[in-house]
Amino acid sequence: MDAQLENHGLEVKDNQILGKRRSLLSIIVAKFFQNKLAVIGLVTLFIITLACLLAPYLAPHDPAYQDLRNRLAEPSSTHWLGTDHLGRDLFSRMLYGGQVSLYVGFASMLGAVTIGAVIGAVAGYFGGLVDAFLMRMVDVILAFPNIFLLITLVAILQPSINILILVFALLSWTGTARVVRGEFLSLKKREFVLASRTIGMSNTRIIFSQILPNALGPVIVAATLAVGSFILAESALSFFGLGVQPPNASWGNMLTDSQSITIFRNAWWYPTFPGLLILITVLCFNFIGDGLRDALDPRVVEK
Amino acid sequence: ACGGNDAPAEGPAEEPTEEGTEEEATGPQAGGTVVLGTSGEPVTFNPLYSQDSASADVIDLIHASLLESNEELDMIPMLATDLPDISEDGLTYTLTLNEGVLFHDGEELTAEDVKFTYDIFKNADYTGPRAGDFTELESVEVVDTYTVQFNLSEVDASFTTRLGYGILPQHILEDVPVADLEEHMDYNRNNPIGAGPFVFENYVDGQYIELSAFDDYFDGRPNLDKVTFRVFADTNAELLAFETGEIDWMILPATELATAETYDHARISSTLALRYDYIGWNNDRAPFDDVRVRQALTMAIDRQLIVDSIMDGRGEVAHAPASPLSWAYPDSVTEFEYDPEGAKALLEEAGWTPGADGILEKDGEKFSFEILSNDGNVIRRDIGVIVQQMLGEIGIEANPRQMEWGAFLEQINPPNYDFDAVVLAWGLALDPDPTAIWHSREIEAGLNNISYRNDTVDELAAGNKKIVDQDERAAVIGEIYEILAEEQPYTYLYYPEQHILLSNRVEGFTHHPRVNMYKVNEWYVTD
Amino acid sequence: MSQATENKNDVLLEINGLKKYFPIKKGFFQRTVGNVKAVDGITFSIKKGETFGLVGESGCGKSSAGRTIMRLYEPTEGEIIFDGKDISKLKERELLPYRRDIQMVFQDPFSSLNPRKTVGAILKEPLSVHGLHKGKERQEFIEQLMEKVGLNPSYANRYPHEFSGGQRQRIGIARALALNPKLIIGDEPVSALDVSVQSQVLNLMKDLQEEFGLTYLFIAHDLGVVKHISDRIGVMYLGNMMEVASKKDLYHEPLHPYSQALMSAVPKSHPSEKKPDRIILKGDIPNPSNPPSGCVFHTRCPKAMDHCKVNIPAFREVRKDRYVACHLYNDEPVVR
Amino acid sequence: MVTKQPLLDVRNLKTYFYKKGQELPVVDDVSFQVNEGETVAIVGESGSGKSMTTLSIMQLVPSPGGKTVGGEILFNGDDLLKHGQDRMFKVRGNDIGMIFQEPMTSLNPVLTIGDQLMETLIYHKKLTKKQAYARATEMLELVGFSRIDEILGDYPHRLSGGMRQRVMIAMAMSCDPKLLIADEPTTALDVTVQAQILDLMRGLSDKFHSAIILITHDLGVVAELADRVVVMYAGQVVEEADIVPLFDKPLHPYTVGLMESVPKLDVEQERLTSIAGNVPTPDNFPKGCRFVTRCPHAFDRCAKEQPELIEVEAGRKVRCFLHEGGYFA
Amino acid sequence: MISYIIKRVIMMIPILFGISILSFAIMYAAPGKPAILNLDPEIPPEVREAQAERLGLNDPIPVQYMRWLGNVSKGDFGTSYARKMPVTEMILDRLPNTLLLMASSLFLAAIVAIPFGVISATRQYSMTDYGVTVGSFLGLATPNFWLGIMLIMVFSVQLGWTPVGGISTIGADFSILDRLRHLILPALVLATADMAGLTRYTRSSMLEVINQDYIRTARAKGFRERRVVYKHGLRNGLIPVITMFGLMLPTMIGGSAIVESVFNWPGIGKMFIDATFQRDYPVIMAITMFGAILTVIGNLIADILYAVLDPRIEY
Ligand SMILES: Nc1ncnc2c1ncn2[C@@H]1O[C@H](COP(=O)(O)OP(=O)(O)OP(=O)(O)O)[C@@H](O)[C@H]1O
Ligand SMILES: Nc1ncnc2c1ncn2[C@@H]1O[C@H](COP(=O)(O)OP(=O)(O)OP(=O)(O)O)[C@@H](O)[C@H]1O
Ligand SMILES: [Mg+2]
Ligand SMILES: [Mg+2]
Repeated sequence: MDAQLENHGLEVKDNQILGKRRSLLSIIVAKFFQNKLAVIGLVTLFIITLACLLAPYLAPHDPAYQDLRNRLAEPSSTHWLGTDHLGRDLFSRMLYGGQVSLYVGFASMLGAVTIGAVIGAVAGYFGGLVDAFLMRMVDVILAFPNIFLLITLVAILQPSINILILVFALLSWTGTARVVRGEFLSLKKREFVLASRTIGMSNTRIIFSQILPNALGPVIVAATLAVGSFILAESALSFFGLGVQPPNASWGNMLTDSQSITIFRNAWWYPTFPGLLILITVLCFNFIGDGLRDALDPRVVEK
Repeated sequence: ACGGNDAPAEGPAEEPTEEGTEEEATGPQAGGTVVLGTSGEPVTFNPLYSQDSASADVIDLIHASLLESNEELDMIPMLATDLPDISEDGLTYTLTLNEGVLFHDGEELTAEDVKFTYDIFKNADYTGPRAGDFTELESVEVVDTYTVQFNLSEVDASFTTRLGYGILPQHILEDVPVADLEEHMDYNRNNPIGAGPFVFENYVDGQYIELSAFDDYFDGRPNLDKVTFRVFADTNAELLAFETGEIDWMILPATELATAETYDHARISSTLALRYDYIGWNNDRAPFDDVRVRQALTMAIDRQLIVDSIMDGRGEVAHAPASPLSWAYPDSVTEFEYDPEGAKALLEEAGWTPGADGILEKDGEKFSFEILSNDGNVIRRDIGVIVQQMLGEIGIEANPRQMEWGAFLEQINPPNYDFDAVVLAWGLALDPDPTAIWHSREIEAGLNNISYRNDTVDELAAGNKKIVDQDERAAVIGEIYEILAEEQPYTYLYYPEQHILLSNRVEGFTHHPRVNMYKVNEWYVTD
Repeated sequence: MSQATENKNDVLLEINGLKKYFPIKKGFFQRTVGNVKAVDGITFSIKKGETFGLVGESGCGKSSAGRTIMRLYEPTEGEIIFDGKDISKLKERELLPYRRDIQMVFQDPFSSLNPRKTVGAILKEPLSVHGLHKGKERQEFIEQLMEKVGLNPSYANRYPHEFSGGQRQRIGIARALALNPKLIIGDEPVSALDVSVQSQVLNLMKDLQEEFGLTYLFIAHDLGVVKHISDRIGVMYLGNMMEVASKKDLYHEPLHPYSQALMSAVPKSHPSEKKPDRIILKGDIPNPSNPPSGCVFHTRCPKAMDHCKVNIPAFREVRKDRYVACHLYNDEPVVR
Repeated sequence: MVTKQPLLDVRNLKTYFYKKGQELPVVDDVSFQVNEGETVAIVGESGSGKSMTTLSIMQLVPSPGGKTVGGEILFNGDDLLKHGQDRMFKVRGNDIGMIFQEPMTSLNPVLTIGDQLMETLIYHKKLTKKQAYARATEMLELVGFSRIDEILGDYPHRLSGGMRQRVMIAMAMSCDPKLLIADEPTTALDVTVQAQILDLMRGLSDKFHSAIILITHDLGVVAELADRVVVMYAGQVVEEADIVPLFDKPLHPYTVGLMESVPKLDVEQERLTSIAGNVPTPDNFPKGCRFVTRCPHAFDRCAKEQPELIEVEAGRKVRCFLHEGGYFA
Repeated sequence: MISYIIKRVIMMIPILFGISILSFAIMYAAPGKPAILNLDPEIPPEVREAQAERLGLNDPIPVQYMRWLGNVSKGDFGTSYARKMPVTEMILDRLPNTLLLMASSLFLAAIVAIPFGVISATRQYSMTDYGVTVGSFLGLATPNFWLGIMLIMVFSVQLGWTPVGGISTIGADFSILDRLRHLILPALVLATADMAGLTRYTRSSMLEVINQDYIRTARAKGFRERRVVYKHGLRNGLIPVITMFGLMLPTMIGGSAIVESVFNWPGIGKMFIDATFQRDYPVIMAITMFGAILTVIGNLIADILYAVLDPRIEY
């Protein structure tokens, strides 16, 4: 043992605290897996997503094929979940519709979160006039009755999946921006940020490599919740005929197509299965988000 | 523009006739209220300006007109004592009014009121939609208190059908400048006075319109005390309201027939509606400029199956741009039966042969196009995908696309005409004049948005309105229909049925194919 | 006005009339309605190789002073002469070379390390910003650095949360050392540590100072700690420097009434020790956005005189190497 | 020295935390006594279990997670652990008052000072509002406030740290508790304010004759206030002594190290003597003596066996093999 | 405080200004003309042209905007193209209905969510907590329109407890009971998602509060758990929850469109949708502005409440 070290009070066995090697990630993962609901959500979601991605292999029928003589057929061995009002196989449509719904959910979330994170980061880090301007912008968008704008925009720009995503993203970044801004406001005062400045690090690098990773926790949580809400939003737009357009199926437009008393009474399977899937998926995302919220809580990590 | 949703609306016309009512043994009883479901907010109760069916329904109860159409679609007298007396040259129409007809405020309706009303149409400041109906009308003359005379500049065989607009009270509206009349809410919305069977009581925006029986109705007090329209935004809610007995009458979408049939307390009345649904091909664009292609497309579409699957079988396959209800409907026209093989052969003849991927090709061009429809209309959307599949089976790639209504109209109408095919419907007027849709001069700015051109049709159409004799005119129009049936500028899909769901407590109902509020004064309730 | 009485070359850092005001902004147009006078014109200098301690109560502007000198805050007024060059007005880009020469160790071992970076990455950052020790050499350098501060180099790929407070503070010190600085500003570097660990870190800092010939500006509120580590000490109160003296002088005979109160407030170190005349100050530190007139300490000063309320005492050298801002010493001749 | 029954007698107190099936002995077999009017200081580094010991006495151990699993807490001879929470509702705030370390966050930000002061009085002493107000005024006066009416109507955020801590003290003392537990009452305060608070506490304990448990890691504070000292390390008491003997001659190597680590004002030291290493965390306590990893005198036995807390002389206990059998180093 | 409110109100002006410009631009960028110019095919082009001229639709958009702004500053939102009525009158007819619905939903959401949130937080990880958690997630995940129809089928059709839709029984005199029977289902549906969100939010806010030092102080003072939680905890826990209300308003206005359709509630949500489809510019603009004002006022009220509840906030 080096004398110098000893003087400084360091001993080899000094590090009981380091006895077990646990990385940040492994702690987060471990914490996440303690939350039963979150794990159930994750597993379920994984199965659903996988099934949707494998739709071309799993779907027993062409999702667009109409067997017009076999409309609203009840679940059977040929049509596991029955058929819709045009005789299309519901199970196959659910798989393909899931691709669309999940895509809309994920892509809109990515868009919204990216825009929100960058704007929130810039506003929070630089503060002052930049912040004031960006936050007024947020106010404007927030004060805009969202669904109205959504309808107008979708109507203008033609309903298509990508336009829908674009519109969702452009209207929904404000929440993330606020969260990220808030995080930045507090994180930028943390001493490690000052430390980065004392070594001459550039603002861009500080924002994106120092602070942003620390602000990601709430962003990830918001993101998981957003995916679910976008899936719901798509179905709400379908209610006004502005959602994903046929012949593409989405869970949302399947659910709205089945909104008829006659179908409710005579073909329960039609509204039930897409509705259930939306419910389950959104539920899963919320469970996961909730689990992540606990797992990513910095206070917990730092203890 | 064109009425994708509904017909070019006509004025209401009502007059008591004795036919078509199913009388109970007990006979009509006085009193009671009927609640009607309606799906739109009425805009105006002024018959000169209404364009929507919600307004028309109420107007038909408040206002009375010179003539009206009966359920056979023939014009019959209402305020007039008889059908018009037409002069030899066909330019003068003379009508005699019933005496003692009162407006709701007690003033008598005279020839002056008739002149006042029809003069508005001719006024340069008139902003309503009906000026076009009266281009041939030169003047209106009051012969005496009860006799009025219409002078035309040209023969117009359809003029009788123009005499169905509600008569406005001159004593109330004479001081209102015609330019302001459209937005004259004091009358149009808040206090419409007519001579019809029911008196306007109250309109609560977004909720209901209340009418009560007019005791001094010239044809006798209506049986009902009250008629209430309840506004619904959602068909499901409307149907459930019917189910719980909150409303007594509603227009039933074909998709809900099965549910309605289970109701013990109600009956369904069905009749063909005066309209047809079609797919319009852009005749200016290849490959739809080839008549063989259009015929083949029609042959490839199993229209009966469409009727069966989306109309629950309640409708008839259409073969011509007219309604079987019309007197001008020909006995027979060329009919294209469902024949995919024949279609393929025809296409091959036109030069379309299957390519490597099975899709038809000609000169390296794939047979691939877009079928446009407006969103929010589930039936047309479904037609789009059904047709996609049917055409797919003979190697044609049709891609359905939905557009928001306003944007849709802009795209398919002048000056854009930017579409391959559209799914739409025409609601028909009482007069079968096909000019507005099929004459090539209507391409520029009119309703011929598919750019159909046929010299014979132009010629025949131009003359048809001059032919006063109905049979003679029917023959000419029939000839036009035959050409249109043969050339298939549209693929005529079907004539839909209209279903009305009616509570068993309501009796005396007559189902008119065009007018929802027909002879309501004869309705009565049995409880 | 320079206080350097000895050869100018010995002076590494010279602070002249440094002020840092934080504007108080209100309303939507972010109008400035006043200023927090966090540092209100302080003057002192630090010689090469010496440790200058800065003490004072919470909120008196110690950190603000340190951070302004570090140029983390834009100085409102005054000079920061480092190694003969005024860096107070340099632009961020021009500052880059000085970012190597002046480094900082922070108070909070929890928040001064980025929780999402491994120790290795944290230590690598200054090197990569300044492009030092490329490639393999960089790895070795980091290992040496860790050893220097008494950390096992094999912990380089661990995260801050896996270390104890004392170890984290060592990482902070290692990061400051990485750029081989001339001056290290320690902003209460041991305040958050347990006594037993605090002594380890203090020893380490002393050793490193010897080894690398470092100069320290050591900010603290624990008088025992400051006394232990400093050569000279400045006492701040409400943004102002009240007294600057050598450690011995200050602890032996504090001149300024505030210094006297501060010294007497230190708890006894043995129960049987007698501390006869403890001066208990009345009231609280006034608000720095609205400091008292005259001598800022007059509201709490047990020896306040009438003219203290009006006249601002000059900060003067009243004895050799002893600077005080107090009217009590107006009679003393100014040492030249 | 003490013949009559102690006010508080903590015997073999064990408070464990349970995390992921792991048992964390954060307070492990802690015993000490507090006599009437006496000030007992508990010292030790962060995490040594000082707060948990006192929270256990108050039965306020964070739950779920923590639990007092053994021992006795005799208050006036009555074992508090034997009674349910109902009993504690009468004891807390009434018989035992408590002050916490963080004056900034320990007062409810949305209630006025008056509300918070009077609430306890109305609740425990069943005073009327008026009486409570009078008593609150009296208490604030006692802790050195002027402009009392103003203060009573004010919210905590308008008060400085020292003022808040004084309010806390007034609150804890308002029901005349027989025992005051002060958990690091001055740690968050400036030296000059700390001096003020220490002064105040000394005055109050003399005046009301209430016993005080003073928790701190600052030996200076201990020297100022305490009559007796309990030194804790890693959840255990390692030494207990009257104040003067302890400062004169600490016995346990940890106490020795602790005292030497503190920079002295009166002696010039080139280097500080420090204890090597860090305080072990409860999930990693060494098997034998918990100080073994850091002890300069550790020998084989220390790593294998846990030493007992033994009374080496009257009123003086130590947990170290070096002092076994009265052996005096 | 008063001056703060005044400042905030003044601050609303540029926001509303921005919104008006934005919506004007979007509206005019939309393809399709006002329905009035499209609807009837038989109107000759000249008449349509005259109509457009009369409505000023042929002017450059900035001119139209300035004209609109000028009129609005005089309190005149114009006349609906489609309904031919003064827009102000149209909106004032229906706004109270929407406000009633929204207020009831907010109230419902609050009285359900706050107690559940608190219970869930005080019994963290208990069965109750899990139950509330799952329940609130279900609320978050259920599409409005579906829930609406389901509730009608059960409560109106099967059980006959409530009317199918509408705001009052036609022809009946106004009675509170009648209004409540009409209100309950739509308010419930509109509240569901917010109720759920609010429960979650209250829970986490309360969890945060319960770990605060002053709660420990309250316990150390010997107070019973109820008093600790409700007197010392709740008020602090509600402070962040209050801001949620402000943020919930805009989504509520949006969500009301669907609920109003399903329940036939005569509010402005449905009216807006119709106006959008008909390109009824004056109505679109007016409702957008009303919505925006409502939102901004909602936020303002939330901020003021915030300050009322939290003495640390001083303006
Ligand atoms: N970024 C800032 N903006 C506004 N005011 C500030 C800022 N930083 C510090 N202040 C104010 O400046 C004054 C001095 O603060 P500073 O942190 O320098 O004091 P300090 O002596 O370091 O105190 P402590 O011992 O508590 O660290 C305080 O009143 C503080 O509120
Ligand atoms: N809620 C908790 N869950 C798990 N462990 C805890 C909890 N609270 C405290 N501990 C652990 O209990 C041990 C003793 O904590 P305690 O708060 O009594 O220490 P202390 O001596 O008061 O320290 P300090 O001086 O930092 O206040 C510590 O190791 C701590 O990590
Ligand atoms: Mg500081
Ligand atoms: Mg503690």
